[in-house]
Amino acid sequence: ASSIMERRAESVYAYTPQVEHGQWEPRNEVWGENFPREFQSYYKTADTIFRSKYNGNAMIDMLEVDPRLVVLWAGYGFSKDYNQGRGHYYAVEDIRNTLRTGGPKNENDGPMPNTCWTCKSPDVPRLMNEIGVAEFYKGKWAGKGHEVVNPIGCADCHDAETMNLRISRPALIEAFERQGKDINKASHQEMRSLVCAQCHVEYYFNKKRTGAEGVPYLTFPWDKGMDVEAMEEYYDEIDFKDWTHALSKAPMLKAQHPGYEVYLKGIHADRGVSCADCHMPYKSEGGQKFTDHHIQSPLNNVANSCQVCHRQETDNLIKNVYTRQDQIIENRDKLEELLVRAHVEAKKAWDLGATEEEMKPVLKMIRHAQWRWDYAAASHGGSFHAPTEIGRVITTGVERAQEARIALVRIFHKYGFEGEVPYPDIATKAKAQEFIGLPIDKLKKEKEEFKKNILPQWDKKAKEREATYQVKM
Amino acid sequence: ASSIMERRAESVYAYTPQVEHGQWEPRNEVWGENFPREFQSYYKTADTIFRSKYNGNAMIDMLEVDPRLVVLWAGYGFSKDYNQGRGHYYAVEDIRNTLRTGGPKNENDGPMPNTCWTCKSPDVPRLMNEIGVAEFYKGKWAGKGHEVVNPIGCADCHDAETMNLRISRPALIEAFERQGKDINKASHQEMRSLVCAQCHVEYYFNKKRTGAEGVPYLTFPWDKGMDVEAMEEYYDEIDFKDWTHALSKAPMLKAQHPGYEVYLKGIHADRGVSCADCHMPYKSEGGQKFTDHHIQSPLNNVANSCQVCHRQETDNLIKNVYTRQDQIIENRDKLEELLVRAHVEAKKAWDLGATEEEMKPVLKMIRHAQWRWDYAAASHGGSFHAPTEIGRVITTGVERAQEARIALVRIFHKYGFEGEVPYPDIATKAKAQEFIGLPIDKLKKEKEEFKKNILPQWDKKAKEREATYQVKM
Amino acid sequence: MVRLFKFLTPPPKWKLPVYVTLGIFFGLGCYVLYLSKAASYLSDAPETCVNCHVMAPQYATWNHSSHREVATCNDCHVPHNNVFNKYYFKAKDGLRHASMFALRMEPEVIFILDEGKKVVHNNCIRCHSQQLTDPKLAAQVPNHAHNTQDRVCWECHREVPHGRVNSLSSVPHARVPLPESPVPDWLKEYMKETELENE
Ligand code: HEC
Ligand code: HEC
Ligand code: HEC
Ligand code: HEC
Ligand code: HEC
Ligand code: HEC
Ligand code: HEC
Ligand code: HEC
Ligand code: HEC
Ligand code: HEC
Ligand code: HEC
Ligand code: HEC
Ligand code: HEC
Ligand code: HEC
Ligand SMILES: [Ca+2]
Ligand SMILES: [Ca+2]
Repeated sequence: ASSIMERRAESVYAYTPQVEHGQWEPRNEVWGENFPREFQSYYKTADTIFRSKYNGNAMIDMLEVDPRLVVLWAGYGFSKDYNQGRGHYYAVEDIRNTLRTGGPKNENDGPMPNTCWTCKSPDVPRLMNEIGVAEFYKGKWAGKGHEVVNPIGCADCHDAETMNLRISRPALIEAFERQGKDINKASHQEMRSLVCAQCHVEYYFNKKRTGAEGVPYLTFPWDKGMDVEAMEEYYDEIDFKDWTHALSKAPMLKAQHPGYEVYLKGIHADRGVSCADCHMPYKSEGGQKFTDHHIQSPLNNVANSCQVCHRQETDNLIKNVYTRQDQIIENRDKLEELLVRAHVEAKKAWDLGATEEEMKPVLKMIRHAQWRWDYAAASHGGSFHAPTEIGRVITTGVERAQEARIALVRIFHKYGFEGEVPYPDIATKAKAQEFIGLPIDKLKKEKEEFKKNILPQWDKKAKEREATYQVKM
Repeated sequence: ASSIMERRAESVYAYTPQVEHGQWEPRNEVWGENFPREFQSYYKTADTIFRSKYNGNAMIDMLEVDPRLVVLWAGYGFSKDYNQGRGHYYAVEDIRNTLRTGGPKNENDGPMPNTCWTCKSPDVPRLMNEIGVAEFYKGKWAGKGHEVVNPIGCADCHDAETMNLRISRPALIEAFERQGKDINKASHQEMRSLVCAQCHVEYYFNKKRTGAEGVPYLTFPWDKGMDVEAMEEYYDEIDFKDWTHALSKAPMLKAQHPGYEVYLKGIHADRGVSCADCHMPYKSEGGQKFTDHHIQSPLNNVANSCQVCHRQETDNLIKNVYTRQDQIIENRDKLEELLVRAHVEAKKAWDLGATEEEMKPVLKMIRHAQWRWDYAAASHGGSFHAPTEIGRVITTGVERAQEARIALVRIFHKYGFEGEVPYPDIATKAKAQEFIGLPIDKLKKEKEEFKKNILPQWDKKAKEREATYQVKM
Repeated sequence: MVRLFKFLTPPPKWKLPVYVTLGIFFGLGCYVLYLSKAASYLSDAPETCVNCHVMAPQYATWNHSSHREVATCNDCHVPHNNVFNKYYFKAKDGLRHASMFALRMEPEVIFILDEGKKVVHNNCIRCHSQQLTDPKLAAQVPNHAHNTQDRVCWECHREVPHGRVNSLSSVPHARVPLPESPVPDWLKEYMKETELENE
């Protein structure tokens, strides 16, 4: 009887705030005092046990799983280290650990700009508010390491006073403005995806922004539209490249997690289903409904996530996802192989003495083919979010990669080369990195030193700073 | 009040069957006496007004819409004449009129075998019952023209005694048996698709069947499975080809409407939605639900077809279909262009003096690429029935077509050919047919003569035969 | 019979404690029945089902459906082939719901059980047989009824009557006649205070 009493009482239990904190409070634990259920579920993103067929919470070394990536990214940071993303809890830890950020020895050292911090922490809106946006983007990544220490959290998505969803960073707002759209007009349901679209989107660093010349200003390339062709055209028009490929010398584009863009092309977006509907489903605990902040693969939570809308068995729904992923990945793998071939064949052409002029159209085709591949590959979940669109994009990539290779055979012909360029032995990550000439041991050593010498300083400084905050933990 | 009384009177009206007819009654009008609602709606398949973006009830000359097809099918009947299918009502009329069946002058003349009649009429089960299956398949198409005159109808799908759905022809049953499945175990819901799978499937004529050697025995190539790879393997293993391509000399496969196979790969089949659910939805008349026998594009009847299951606006649902079709067709068109190139380039290689041995692997790639294209193209509705699968198949086709073209450039190289083979001027059907050297005027003339001389004889004979039937009209 | 009665009668020195205990259980039982508004389960009013907030989404969706005016929960969810079956099924179902609820075993997304499906399906047919069975067709087509009724109706009519979004949280702000709190105000105050003290 008492349990029935309790349960009925639960449904009317009222809320009283425990702590009052400011708008820019970066520490999730502080917000968590007021919202224990949300906080505790958020904290579960620390869990790394679940693995699905291609994704999940675990740390997955993608270069090991698929060493072709090393060759595709030769000459670029991603060939050093790339993991399948994991829980928000690890955002700061992972950017510190990745070989991509190198082993800076001081605040002006290292391969990466400060802009890299933008999507990793609620310290970012705080800092932007304190020092200004362009100032934030300025300088090396090591420069603000001691400022950015709390992993992605409450202040990234919420207004502290109302707990409404909010956009906490400029890039998305600016991109909307350039498209002539007003993000303040977004509906509540749209906001349930737009908070994610602050980070899960393709971006580039614009160094030519008026008023902030030379600063790697975080920019979303959506001015002509958000599909793969429109962004490609955008980049082509401003003659942008992320890097020059070490083998083929092609002016390359890197697609970074165009999650939101791809999602928009899918049936779920068409039907108004938001990111949060699947990745942050509602949950009831003792009569209290709240949003499950354990953001993760929905396949680890089919009951609350999919079955709200679909009455199929769990196994059936998971099979649906895997079928779509398999249908895409088979051809994505093939496209990777073709791109590896295209790069090594282009290198051969250069070696044979091909001219800039001869190579230019070929390199453009390689650029476009790999852009399309990366658009499909970098968008984790994309094979499910919009399978028909990703399938379409992969096909156009295959077509272009092969077109480049046809042109290359013609060039070989011209320079009297008869044979086929052998496919490199890149059976493992180590072999592939050796093939592209990456001094991996050196990079690892630098990283170790950085972790030993610099990281503790950052943490110490941060602790001191946070100790001065009004709200104590 | 009086209208309510009338309505109720309708539904309790006592039943007296109008006619009693036999199991093999081929005339739809006779069955229709007993089931006026079903018959009248069936008769609406005579309507040819509705056109959707790519399909619909209208007669669409596909060679005019897309003259590339002429080149892809050079040397094969389809390059003469090919229309997008229309209502069942026209099945007999259209096979009589198509240039593919030629202008036979007598019962042993003409390019097509009698097997072609199999999916066109309820006279077929009647005749098979009378003379036996192999005997039916034997001989030229003109041989049984006077026997097969009623368009697809009741006896093709129904048992006359119980009106249960039934499989009226052997090929599907045999294919199930070879796969070790018993079609009699199919559920009622499966039967609502299997009646269609008698005809809307890929097939070939097996001339090596034991006991019926030399007879073009209608066979479904499903022994290794029903997806595009499994069927390809099946054909490769028995070294089957539909024809030798007139330009490239490749041993080609023609995919014919693999509607059921493709449907099986889609989400609707996964959820147990049958062909009849969309193409023969229930309809209410006089307070009664009955099955709408106006089989057609569901886009002409979104309300009963899609909207019982989906609450979206009609326009939205139609847009969903078009989006998927567009996503596929863009790349399918590209693949066609690549295949045209491959065929003309292969011809060039032969002209340069390439050897059988050099060409063999290339031709195999062309065979496979075009098979995959055709699997996607011939399956009308496939871009909606299973968009993710069709997308996958198209990609594998593009990859292979381009691989063939790479190999061809190597061969050009060997024989000292430098340039590019120009893309033929095939802007219209007429130009394309001229390009492949088709004597179209002659074909048309033969057809006219056939229509003037032979057809009236067939109809006369058929009338005389039907006049001897017990049930009179 | 007498032996059975005797067997059930406790030995003399246990008599008192046993009767007291039984009394307590009986009393508690009544209290439970009272609290959970058990009496209301004998009625057909949909309001009874929302005695538990877990039934709120179904109430809310039904309340906005075309069936609100024509069918109560029990019209669909309880067999109507005979009176005995009706109350037997109700009791069985009700007990399961109550115990799952009390034990906090209710899942976020509730699925109708196979048994329940059959019941509902038959009720759809019960009301709609006019539209489903054409007597003329039925006379000629032996499997007519089977052919039109072998799939659950809501495989096509997916929105009838609860819509397609199924979750305890799917209608957070719907106006549902939930029971009032059985906890007196002073007790609520007390609970809050003790909770603060426990900080
Ligand atoms: C616009 C937002 C944004 C910017 C700017 C950004 N990232 Fe990320 N980053 C993300 C998102 C989103 C993910 C998760 C991607 C996924 O797995 O789907 C991620 C994942 C990561 C990871 C973990 C996975 C891995 O690759 O090993 C690292 C490390 C990382 N980013 C480093 C960086 C660096 C270095 C930069 C600067 C060059 C950077 N990020 C800039 C949004 C961003
Ligand atoms: C402030 C930037 C930011 C925002 C806002 C953001 N993400 Fe992320 N997300 C990331 C980064 C960075 C990672 C990768 C972290 C890592 O691997 O270290 C990530 C990882 C993920 C993962 C992978 C988790 C796993 O277990 O593999 C999912 C799923 C995800 N995000 C979904 C979302 C959704 C849904 C939203 C919005 C409700 C959202 N994210 C908002 C930056 C962000
Ligand atoms: C990646 C984005 C993201 C982060 C990080 C995030 N939230 Fe949320 N939060 C959401 C979304 C989306 C909702 C649903 C809002 C809605 O639909 O109105 C939500 C809802 C809430 C609500 C409203 C009640 C509920 O449960 O629906 C509270 C309270 C809340 N979050 C607290 C927090 C706290 C505390 C943290 C930090 C531990 C946090 N959130 C971090 C996205 C986020
Ligand atoms: C908020 C509602 C909602 C949620 C949550 C949801 N879906 Fe859907 N899903 C839909 C709608 C609406 C459609 C479009 C078809 C329709 O109208 O039924 C759809 C379509 C689909 C399709 C067919 C599209 C295709 O790619 O073939 C699949 C498969 C699917 N969902 C699986 C899932 C899975 C797996 C999850 C959980 C990860 C999920 N859905 C979560 C509402 C939802
Ligand atoms: C209809 C449900 C649904 C919607 C809506 C949805 N996702 Fe997903 N998402 C999934 C599924 C299913 C997967 C695949 C998970 C797997 O493979 O384990 C996934 C995968 C992901 C991943 C990789 C997860 C991992 O385990 O590393 C990220 C990141 C992600 N989604 C972000 C987003 C973002 C951002 C949005 C909105 C722009 C979004 N999703 C919208 C269902 C959904
Ligand atoms: C296994 C069944 C089957 C066999 C055997 C068959 N067809 Fe068909 N036929 C169909 C189906 C199904 C369609 C409708 C295709 C569509 O539009 O989706 C069709 C359509 C047609 C059409 C109308 C569209 C057009 O192409 O102009 C003609 C004419 C035709 N067939 C002729 C033939 C000839 C000639 C043969 C023998 C070589 C033949 N059919 C053998 C099933 C069959
Ligand atoms: C006996 C063989 C046969 C059977 C059985 C059959 N079809 Fe057809 N179907 C055809 C042929 C042949 C055509 C093309 C007729 C023409 O164009 O002359 C066709 C055309 C169609 C069309 C195109 C109509 C239009 O207006 O464009 C649709 C849709 C269709 N069939 C669906 C079905 C469905 C659904 C079933 C089962 C319920 C079915 N068919 C059963 C042979 C058959
Ligand atoms: C292409 C296949 C096909 C053809 C041709 C066909 N039917 Fe049907 N018929 C069906 C299907 C499928 C059903 C639905 C059966 C079910 O679900 O039990 C059906 C149902 C029926 C029913 C049952 C009542 C109803 O409406 O659901 C009758 C009576 C009927 N058809 C009569 C006819 C008559 C008369 C003709 C010829 C004019 C005919 N059918 C031609 C496929 C066909
Ligand atoms: C008998 C029920 C039924 C009918 C009829 C039906 N559908 Fe569906 N549809 C479904 C189901 C079930 C799904 C899978 C998603 C889900 O579980 O909601 C689905 C999925 C879809 C999807 C998402 C799959 C994709 O390719 O992205 C679209 C779009 C769709 N349907 C459109 C239509 C259209 C258009 C029609 C009419 C021609 C139609 N449906 C007829 C039940 C049906
Ligand atoms: C979920 C609904 C659905 C199911 C199930 C379905 N179809 Fe379709 N079908 C469609 C739609 C939508 C189109 C596209 C019509 C258009 O483009 O006008 C289509 C197109 C077709 C066409 C071409 C129609 C034309 O206008 O020429 C044929 C033939 C066809 N389907 C046959 C089948 C067969 C056979 C099956 C079962 C094996 C089947 N369909 C199952 C919805 C469906
Ligand atoms: C004591 C609280 C309570 C009351 C009152 C209640 N339910 Fe339930 N009901 C539940 C719980 C808890 C579940 C989930 C049990 C499960 O998942 O099997 C449930 C599940 C169900 C189900 C799905 C499972 C099944 O049995 O098929 C149906 C249908 C249902 N209830 C109908 C009703 C109807 C009708 C009424 C009013 C006569 C009602 N409920 C009253 C608590 C209740
Ligand atoms: C018109 C018939 C009808 C009425 C009236 C009706 N239901 Fe239902 N109910 C259904 C059907 C059908 C389902 C199965 C839905 C499914 O599986 O998608 C169902 C399912 C349920 C479930 C299980 C949850 C689920 O989605 O499977 C519960 C709980 C429930 N009903 C409670 C109620 C309550 C409470 C009422 C009255 C307020 C009610 N129902 C009125 C037809 C009805
Ligand atoms: C107590 C009798 C009763 C039961 C049980 C019942 N219905 Fe109804 N239903 C009706 C009446 C009366 C109407 C007409 C309502 C109106 O006109 O607004 C109706 C209307 C409908 C309609 C048309 C309106 C709409 O909402 O689309 C459908 C479809 C329907 N019912 C399906 C079902 C299904 C499916 C079930 C079982 C899950 C069911 N009914 C159970 C009495 C009932
Ligand atoms: C295969 C899909 C399918 C199934 C299963 C199905 N129906 Fe229907 N039903 C339909 C379609 C389609 C209509 C629309 C007919 C029209 O409007 O002309 C309909 C109409 C109705 C109507 C009339 C609605 C109105 O607005 O007039 C009722 C009532 C109904 N169905 C009840 C049921 C019941 C009860 C069952 C279960 C025995 C059932 N249906 C099973 C497809 C189905
Ligand atoms: Ca992951
Ligand atoms: Ca058509």
